[in-house]
Amino acid sequence: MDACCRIADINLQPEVELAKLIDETGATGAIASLTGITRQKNASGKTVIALRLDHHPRLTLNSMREIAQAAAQRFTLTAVHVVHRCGEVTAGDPIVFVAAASAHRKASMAAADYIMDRLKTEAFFWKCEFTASGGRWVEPTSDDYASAANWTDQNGGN
Amino acid sequence: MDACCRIADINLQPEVELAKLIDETGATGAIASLTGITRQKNASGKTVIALRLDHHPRLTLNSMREIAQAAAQRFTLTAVHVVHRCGEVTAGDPIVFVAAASAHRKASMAAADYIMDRLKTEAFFWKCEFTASGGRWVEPTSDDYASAANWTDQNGGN
Amino acid sequence: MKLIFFGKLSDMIAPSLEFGKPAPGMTIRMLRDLLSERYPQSADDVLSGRLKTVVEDRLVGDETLLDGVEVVEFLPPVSGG
Amino acid sequence: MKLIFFGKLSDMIAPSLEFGKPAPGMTIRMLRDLLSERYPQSADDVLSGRLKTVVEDRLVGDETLLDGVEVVEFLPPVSGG
Repeated sequence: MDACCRIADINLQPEVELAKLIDETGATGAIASLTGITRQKNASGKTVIALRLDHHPRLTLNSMREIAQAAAQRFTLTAVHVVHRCGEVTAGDPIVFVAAASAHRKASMAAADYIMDRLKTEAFFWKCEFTASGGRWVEPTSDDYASAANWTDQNGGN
Repeated sequence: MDACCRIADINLQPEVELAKLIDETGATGAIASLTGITRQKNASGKTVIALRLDHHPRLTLNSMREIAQAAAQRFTLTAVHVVHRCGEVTAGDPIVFVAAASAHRKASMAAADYIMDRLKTEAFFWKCEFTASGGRWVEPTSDDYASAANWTDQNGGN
Repeated sequence: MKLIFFGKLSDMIAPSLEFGKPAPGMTIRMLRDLLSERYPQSADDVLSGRLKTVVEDRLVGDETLLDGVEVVEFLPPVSGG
Repeated sequence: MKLIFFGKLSDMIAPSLEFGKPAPGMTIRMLRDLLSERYPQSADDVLSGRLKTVVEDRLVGDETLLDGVEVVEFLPPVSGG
């Protein structure tokens, strides 16, 4: 199985990605998808105008592939898509899309969740959030780290 | 928030449903979707040609709405879509689509999972599976019942 | 009184049938017993604790009286999703 | 030797800068100390345990020697998703 990973410098259309994955996967049992939308309010309640997403020219895609392939193996996926925006992302626009296909729903859901947790803390993206008072670089929260760390427990996370 | 529930007697296109929900929900944080595809092999490994899905003319949609609204309240959703096929469904075709939007990813995922668990055990659909040896009516497995029962525990399921 | 059957019961008995006027004092439980005798191949399903019975779009219990009831619907365990 | 900075460090220091030839025996740790002195506003981030350093697309540790190294990349904590 090929993990299909992509960094999208313009429009990310979750519906197009989902259609592609369903097309690829054939008669598998279940497909779980997660779409992240750029929030219009940040953690302090300020209005976000846009984000700028920096990435590394080579390591970012490598990190996405490594995460997707680990998920494919761990959850016996039949297909997996990970698409992440880069560049300027307007508030309200999709920023990330993850979909996983498996014979079993709980496995496909766990895979999508696992990928998203690891993307947040391990994929090489840097997010600068622009509000009326300028730009601010975002870092993972302690919740993000805790959620990602769950998957390294023996029980496979929460 | 309106729970958008529908019984589709022809083509169910998960990508179209996802696009509609994203459009509706505006700048919410996360959207989780689950697509169920009609399996080409049944539990005993026989090739499934098609399913016939019977439903009740009124109670089925009511049961879908009740489940979707319970999820919306329980998981603070900003939008929810539940679409279920009826009639003849060819193996390999989508049979059910659930999507939930919420400020938080874990809530939207839990909501989609909750809806799917309850659809399997409570929504008024009856599935007859056709193989080379004829039709066979499907019933929920003990796993299906156990999975749905989890949500009535105080901790809100697994 | 009309009886409507869903799922496997629609194959085993009929999608619907005309039962005639129920005897005074007849309950859902008595109707289920009667159907299980008349359609022995469906007995397990008609008597199952998982069978739901519906009158005027509401689930009704076994002790419900059938006097004046026009339609009873029989819903075996569902299998959606 | 070229230094490349990502995320907040690209704003605090520069997207990239030419450092010159590293002194013999110089390590990543020594380079980080030096940057923290030269760019005090970035000291917390340059010295943070969460900062990753990369040479030839591989993560390298603090004791790595810089002799012959052409590019070092500095990756602060990521924030994707």
